Amino acid sequence: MIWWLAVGVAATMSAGIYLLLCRDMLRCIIGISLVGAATNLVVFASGWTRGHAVTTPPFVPDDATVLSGAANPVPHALVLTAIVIGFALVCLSLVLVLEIVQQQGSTDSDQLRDAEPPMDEHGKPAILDDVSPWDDVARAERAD
Amino acid sequence: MTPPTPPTPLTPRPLVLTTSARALYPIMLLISVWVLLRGHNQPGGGFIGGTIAVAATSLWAVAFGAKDALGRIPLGPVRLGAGGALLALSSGVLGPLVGRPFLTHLWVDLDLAVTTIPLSTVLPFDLGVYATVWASLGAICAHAIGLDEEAEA
Amino acid sequence: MTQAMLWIVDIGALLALGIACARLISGPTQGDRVVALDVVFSATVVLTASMAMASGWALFLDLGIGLAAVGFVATVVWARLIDKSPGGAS
Amino acid sequence: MLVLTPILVPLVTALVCAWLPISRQRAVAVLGSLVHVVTATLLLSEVATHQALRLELGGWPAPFGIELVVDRLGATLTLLAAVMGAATFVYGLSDADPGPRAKTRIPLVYGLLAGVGGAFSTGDLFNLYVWFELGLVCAVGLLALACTRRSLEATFKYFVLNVLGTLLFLIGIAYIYATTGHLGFGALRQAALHEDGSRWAALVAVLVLASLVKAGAFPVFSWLPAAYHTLSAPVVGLFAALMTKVGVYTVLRLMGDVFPTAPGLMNTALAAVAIPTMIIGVLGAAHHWDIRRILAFHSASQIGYMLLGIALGTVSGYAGTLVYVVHHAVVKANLFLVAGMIHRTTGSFDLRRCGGLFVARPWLAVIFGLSAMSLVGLPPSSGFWAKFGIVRETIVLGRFAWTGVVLGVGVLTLYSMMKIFFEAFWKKAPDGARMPSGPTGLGPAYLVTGTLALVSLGVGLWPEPLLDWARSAFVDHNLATATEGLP
Amino acid sequence: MSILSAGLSTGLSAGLNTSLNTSLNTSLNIGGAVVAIAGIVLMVIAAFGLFRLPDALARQHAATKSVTLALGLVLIGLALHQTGLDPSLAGAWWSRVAVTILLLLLALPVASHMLARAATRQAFSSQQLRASPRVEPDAQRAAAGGGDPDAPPTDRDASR
Amino acid sequence: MASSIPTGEPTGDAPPTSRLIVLALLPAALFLLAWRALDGGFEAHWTWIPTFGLDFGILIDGLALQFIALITGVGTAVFVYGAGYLAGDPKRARIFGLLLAFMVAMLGCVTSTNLLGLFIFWELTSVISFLLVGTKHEYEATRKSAQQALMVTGAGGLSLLAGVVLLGQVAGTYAIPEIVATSEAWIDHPWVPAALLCLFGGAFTKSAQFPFHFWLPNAMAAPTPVSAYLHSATMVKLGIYLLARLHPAFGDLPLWQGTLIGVGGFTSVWSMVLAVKERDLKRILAWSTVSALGTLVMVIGLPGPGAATAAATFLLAHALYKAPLFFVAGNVDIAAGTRDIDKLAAMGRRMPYTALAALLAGASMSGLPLSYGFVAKDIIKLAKSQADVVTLVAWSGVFVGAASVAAAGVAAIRVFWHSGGRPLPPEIREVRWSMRIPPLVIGATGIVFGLAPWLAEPLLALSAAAMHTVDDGSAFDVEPGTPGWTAVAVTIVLGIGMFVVWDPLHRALHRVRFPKRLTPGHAYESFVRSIPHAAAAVARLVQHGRIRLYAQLSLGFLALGLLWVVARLEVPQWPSYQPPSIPIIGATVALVAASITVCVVRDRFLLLLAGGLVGLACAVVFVFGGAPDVAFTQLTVEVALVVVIASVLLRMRRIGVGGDILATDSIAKGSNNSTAAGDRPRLDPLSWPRMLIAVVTGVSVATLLLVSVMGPFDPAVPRFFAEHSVPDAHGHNVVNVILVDFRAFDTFGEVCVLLFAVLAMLPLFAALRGRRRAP
Amino acid sequence: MMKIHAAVVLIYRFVFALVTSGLTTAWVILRPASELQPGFIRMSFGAIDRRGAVLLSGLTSLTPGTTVVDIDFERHELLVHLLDVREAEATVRHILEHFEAPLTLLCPLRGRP
Ligand code: NA
Ligand code: NA
Repeated sequence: MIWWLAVGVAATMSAGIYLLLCRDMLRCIIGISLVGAATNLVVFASGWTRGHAVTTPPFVPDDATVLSGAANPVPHALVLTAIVIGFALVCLSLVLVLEIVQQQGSTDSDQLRDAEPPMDEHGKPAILDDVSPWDDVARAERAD
Repeated sequence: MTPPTPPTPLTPRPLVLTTSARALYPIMLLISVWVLLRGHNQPGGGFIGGTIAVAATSLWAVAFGAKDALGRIPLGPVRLGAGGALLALSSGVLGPLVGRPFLTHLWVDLDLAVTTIPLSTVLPFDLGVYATVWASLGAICAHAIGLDEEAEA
Repeated sequence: MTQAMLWIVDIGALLALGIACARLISGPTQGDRVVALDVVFSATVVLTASMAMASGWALFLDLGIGLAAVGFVATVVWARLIDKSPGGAS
Repeated sequence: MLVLTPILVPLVTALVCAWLPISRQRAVAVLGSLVHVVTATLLLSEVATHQALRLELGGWPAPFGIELVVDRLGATLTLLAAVMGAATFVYGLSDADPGPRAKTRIPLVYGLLAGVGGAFSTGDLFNLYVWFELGLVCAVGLLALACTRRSLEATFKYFVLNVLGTLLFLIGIAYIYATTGHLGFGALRQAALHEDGSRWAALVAVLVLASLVKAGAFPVFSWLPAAYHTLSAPVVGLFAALMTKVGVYTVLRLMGDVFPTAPGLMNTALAAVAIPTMIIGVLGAAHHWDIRRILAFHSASQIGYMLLGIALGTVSGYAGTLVYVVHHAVVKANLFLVAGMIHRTTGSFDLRRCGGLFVARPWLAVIFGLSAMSLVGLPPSSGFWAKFGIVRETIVLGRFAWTGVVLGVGVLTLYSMMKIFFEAFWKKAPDGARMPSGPTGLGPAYLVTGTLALVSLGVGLWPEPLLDWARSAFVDHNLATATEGLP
Repeated sequence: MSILSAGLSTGLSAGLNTSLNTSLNTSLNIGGAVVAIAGIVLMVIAAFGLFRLPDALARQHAATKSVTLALGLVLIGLALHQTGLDPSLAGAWWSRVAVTILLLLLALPVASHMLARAATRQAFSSQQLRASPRVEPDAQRAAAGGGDPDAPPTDRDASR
Repeated sequence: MASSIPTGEPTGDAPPTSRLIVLALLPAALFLLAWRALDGGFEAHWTWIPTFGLDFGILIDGLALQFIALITGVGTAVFVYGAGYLAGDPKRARIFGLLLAFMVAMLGCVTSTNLLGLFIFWELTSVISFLLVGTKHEYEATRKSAQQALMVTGAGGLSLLAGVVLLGQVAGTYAIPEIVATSEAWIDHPWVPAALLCLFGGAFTKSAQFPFHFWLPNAMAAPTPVSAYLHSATMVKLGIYLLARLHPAFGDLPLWQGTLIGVGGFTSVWSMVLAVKERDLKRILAWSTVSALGTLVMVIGLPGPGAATAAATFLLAHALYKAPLFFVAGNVDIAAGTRDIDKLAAMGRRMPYTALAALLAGASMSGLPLSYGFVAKDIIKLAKSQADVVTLVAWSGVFVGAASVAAAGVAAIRVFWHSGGRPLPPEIREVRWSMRIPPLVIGATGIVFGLAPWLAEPLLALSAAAMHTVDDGSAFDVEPGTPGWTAVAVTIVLGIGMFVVWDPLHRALHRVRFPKRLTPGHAYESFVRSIPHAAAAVARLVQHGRIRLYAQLSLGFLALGLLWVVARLEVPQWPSYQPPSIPIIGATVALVAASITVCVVRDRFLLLLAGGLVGLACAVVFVFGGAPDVAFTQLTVEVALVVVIASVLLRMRRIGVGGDILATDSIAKGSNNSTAAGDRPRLDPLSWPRMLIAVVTGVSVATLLLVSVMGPFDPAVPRFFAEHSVPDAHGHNVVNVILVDFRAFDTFGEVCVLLFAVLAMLPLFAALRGRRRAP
Repeated sequence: MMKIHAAVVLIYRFVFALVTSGLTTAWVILRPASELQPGFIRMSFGAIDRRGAVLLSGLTSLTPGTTVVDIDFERHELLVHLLDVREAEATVRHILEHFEAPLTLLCPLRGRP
């Protein structure tokens, strides 16, 4: 079973990394979520000692007090939280990209050159317009 | 009886959706609480219960708008989330109060005449998890649904 | 017999899942996709039921319940979003 | 309960602030910072008498539950985080670029502090990952707070590369767990004793690789110069003080403490990362004219020093790194804070648009000068002793090439700091520079930056307490894999 | 909810435990398997319909009605089979299957309606929809209830 | 260079001597106090940094005493002079403060018993020098000079640090007396040559020895009191001090002798050549200072008992004549507004006191008999003869001597008594008393010592003893009084000749086309100029602003790292094959299919759906891996993700970013020429490097998974959970018990992560909402 | 009592409709596609309140070959999609016969004539 899972992990991981290297920011995010999925699978499989997958769910039967012969519950707990966090992160990045797209009009990450603008013709870094939007707000607040 | 307007292609707010959302919202919240409560012994718990509640919030958001859905989250999403985390935290603080380490869960059997109810600090902890998951992910989903609300704005 | 039946059920569910995924991917309209999504959720419920029988743990059926509930929400929400969106097919 | 304070104090502050309206957050934050500093100090004094404070959470014994362990290393960095958190908070009371007034700002700052504190005080690998995530999310929130195109761009770059690092870290945790069945540092330390061979090294290397992303080591550092300069002054001060340090701390914790039997090839590999980091960072800084961008690249460069200290693999090397971390947190944060004051005074972060501050703001010049000297490593400053510890150890171990790089990078650092000093302070203000004539409301900023500069100077004059403390943080681990150097 | 399901499960399992014999078990096994397989076949057919049917609106019929029925059949079949296999689990199974099917029944019309709306919105213009004929099996009711189907259209969507 | 800068200094009857003159009492008091150490010396120790084996110690022996005398003596003069020179200068307080700090640093440097303590003060003097050189920091040239001074001495300082640590490592101590005392034991250590070279680096930069000589004349941008104090009398002699201090330990090493004699000798000659090339009086004096420093270095390197004495004597002599000459140059500058010797002539009539001081000091500099310079040069000659050095070195002294005579002539004769043919501007007049007295007093002292050399003998004897290799009292055995009169005569005659032909010589030297690129100064310039170029190249390489290339670099590195890690695996054990259940096969197929799909697909919705498919497949894995809780979470989260993704994509389409992912569907304002879909550039064509990185990473991660599950897994933790879940934690769902009890802290942390993620997103949502409201 | 009876009838018809519509749709899928002629019709309903209208639409959707696309409550009209419009008349009659009466009983429209 772990061999099949390994194939899945390799495929998902590769695709995720490939997407991460793309110019399209949406692809980047899907790449992150794929890498996250592959990570979850790796964590999940880390409980399969010597590659042997126990598929009995780790629930103690009502009449028993000790769990036996069940899957290792630890990776389950780890993955469970990782999934929720991964979701929050993907949402965060989606909204982030949406706002970027709203401002720059495309999902092309090569156009993200506002914080790191190209050099000028003399090979010197461009002067960033360093009046921050809240600068004037702060000034106005001081004024009154 | 003459209708006031000519026939429309599609009404903007589907009656089926709003009616079923009104019916399903409490049911789904009940289910989520049930899943939360049984979580210690059956599949479920705060995380899963919370995500089911998130589904309810999403349903409400899509039927009545994001603002309305966020308004239906008790205390508002940020306060419920913070409150949930603080609740989980405070459940852990009871341990040190009786000389046990932080996050030690205490179990007390409440002896009623008819039956004994086991009370524990696990419940507030899981309840806190549930609240925060609901508030956080619910806020995310509702806000996301709200992204597309200009037709109604 | 149980094994054979579960085998058939699994194969069938996976087949349905595959077909639905194909429709999910091929579209062509958002409507098609959300329709396919509904099928995907149902097929997954079948898979959980099969796992419940194979493992002897009825609790996998709870998964099916939850899945039916949230799958419904996903379908409705997505459909509603499409319903509200201005343009035609993607 | 004291062991919990590095996490719970800032976290509760953050949660309560999230609950409150913005007008009442500040009061809670003051209280939170105060308690944070006090408890961190108490923690440090506790740790000074006992070896390490432990708490088995939930009462579950060590290898089974999560254990919080604050040893001298953790306590030092905890105090550092508390102090820098308080310092940047006080600085934020001035009107040197306080950043957008958003309801979420203070909660996110304290969330970040909680994440950092958690990383410093946990004794469990997966729990460490959790605090990584908390720090990451809060950092992203702070980066995106302004919602300008520039800040969002920085956020995206930061996010992509750091999430990658975090996920790789989780993969590394899974490997370690699959191999040993443990997540607690104590149990892993035991397991490491029985593990040697390439497989073990390989699995540990994955964790170290992931930590390098957090630390901002070349070539996985791109997020750092892309993001730092978009932040408001107090926040970037906090970032400079803590963000990369968490990565360095993790590398130190892993290679120096939990998995000390990792073979020496790892150390060489780490040096192979550290040395290019130093060089690339300092050269990248020399290119820039925006003060914050210069400083951001220097951060990368300085991370190289810290990693080199770890790569030395001796108690003195580790101690050198710890001293360096403390020094750099104080000094680099201070320089960023001074940059904010320069911006407030001249209206620009770009050196080509600043000038005349030596005459107009002599005390600012003194503060900057002391901090810059410290960053360069000129005595008597904390930077000198930090650098000296590492230089000395490279020589003790006969790694003369490393010594050469360390010293050569020092010259280039000097070049950059002089550049700032010339352009912002010595040069006449260029035409069109908007120097405010009236009061600028920088009182708290002067208080903070002046104090931090004096701290650096004080450590420079009497470094023994810090040096001795840093040494003791590692000596008692009995981890030295190389012989102690003389004298 | 939990009380209901608990009561249902105890009642069912008690009843089944006492009354079932081996031959009944076998027939339940076989019957359940047949029902389940019939269900799964129906599901595959329905999935197949996603390609056979011409447009999203038509596909929606397959996706909702046939699939829901198929799912119900599979669940009931499996529950029957399980009852035959291990009557002690029957209570747990039937209660859960009942809840699932109840949920499906509630969800089906709503989902179907929403899917149809989405598909309609994507595939048909307002004009096309307005032009759809009114079908009146009873002429009197038509006079009482309807306006003029050919009245000039005003887009109420746009006015909001 | 520096002379072209308007000085802005007070002229004529400007404000009176600054009240800061009282600060001169401090060095004066110290000067007097220091003599008490003449009998017996002074030693003190404080524990400082035991971690590095460092004590903070003060030792005042002969050598230290000589330097203290120098520092405080010249210091007194400088403070008096500076009070006059800087009268009315708004920066005077700062300069005086820095001078005081500098004096302290110097005193610390020469009294520290500890090499590291010495180093700290050494660096402090560099920093203070930087600040003083940059006094007129408004001018770019000044800033460049300051930069040069600090870069060179700072780099030298780092070299010194390396040398100190190496030496400390070899000797086992940083304490100078111990190093000297134990040198026999470790002198053959292989690290010693390296340590020496590093120490030389420090000493030669500080004392402006070739090839680091170029910074000193440029440092003349500083005000005259500073130049006189730092760049002639004291700071530049720190290198000499260090060499003298360590001479007892290393004096017998050929490396030591050879380097010092070679570098010092060459510097002394070459800098006099460069002096002739100058027209600025202060720079001429600066070059002659460099020459004198070279002589000192050479003398220290000389073997034989006379060297120490010679060094001590010349050290004193140089201070006695060079400081007054700098004062003189300052006075001339103040009076005439220029230091250009072409514009200066016949100043003697208007500035008689200054001219007198110039004459007194010039005599000493020329080594005229009856001056102390004569005594010093004589002893040097003796030392050379004792040392049996090569003739070339010996005769270099003649040239240097002659050039010194000529330079002294320029400074003391030409400027004051040579009539340039032009009338003297009427505003030129003698400077105020506070600027006259210091050069006169020091110049006169030089003559007094020349007449009565024994007056200086007690101090010099002690000093020489301290820097002598063998502590046998033989250091001061050189009896002056057997001067080689021939050599003296030759030197003076030659010097007068050079003085006479100074201008033709100057022109001739300028005609010589020396390949400028080979000069060290130019090398420094190119180095400094190359920094921005190299930096720009680096920035282009690592800060191109493109996140995908950042990711490519990072992931390429990670892939390489993983590959390295995998490649280093010994032949591992692999897990045995276990036939999977059908759903697992299905899930794997789905994972692979989805993975391929996401890489090739053009449509955004499809991309996201295929991504969602991965989540679904994961859920199937979790279901059939026996984790209903995990599967449940995965599925519900997947549903929420569908909601969010659909919302975001619909919003994107509203913005105008269409479905096709490979096209740049920019709606950027201004570029309204809508290109046809076919013309759109493809954003992400399939690329092999990316695929390679991706596949290597993916396969490595999977391989390491297969390897890592081979254990040796300690089942203690899951066993503990299995046994304690029900009895102690009262829960049958072990996963939930882990989440809420065994590892509840993780859960708590993760919950907080969720909350803070929302807090992070709220401003973004608000911005998106605000944009929608905006027209 | 009338209401309970009505509800029971409704539930029975509901389940029956589900089974038949599922099977019918399956049959529609399996038979040649060319025979279909899908289309929209509008259909008015009687004095039923909003909840009733929703129930009616649900039941209508469960009828084989029909799906309600929209409820226009103000006009008391359903917009219905039919897999085959040629059977429109029969379908509408079937719906009204089976579902309208019990719903009028269960969810009568109040405040209206
Ligand atoms: Na930093
Ligand atoms: Na967890």
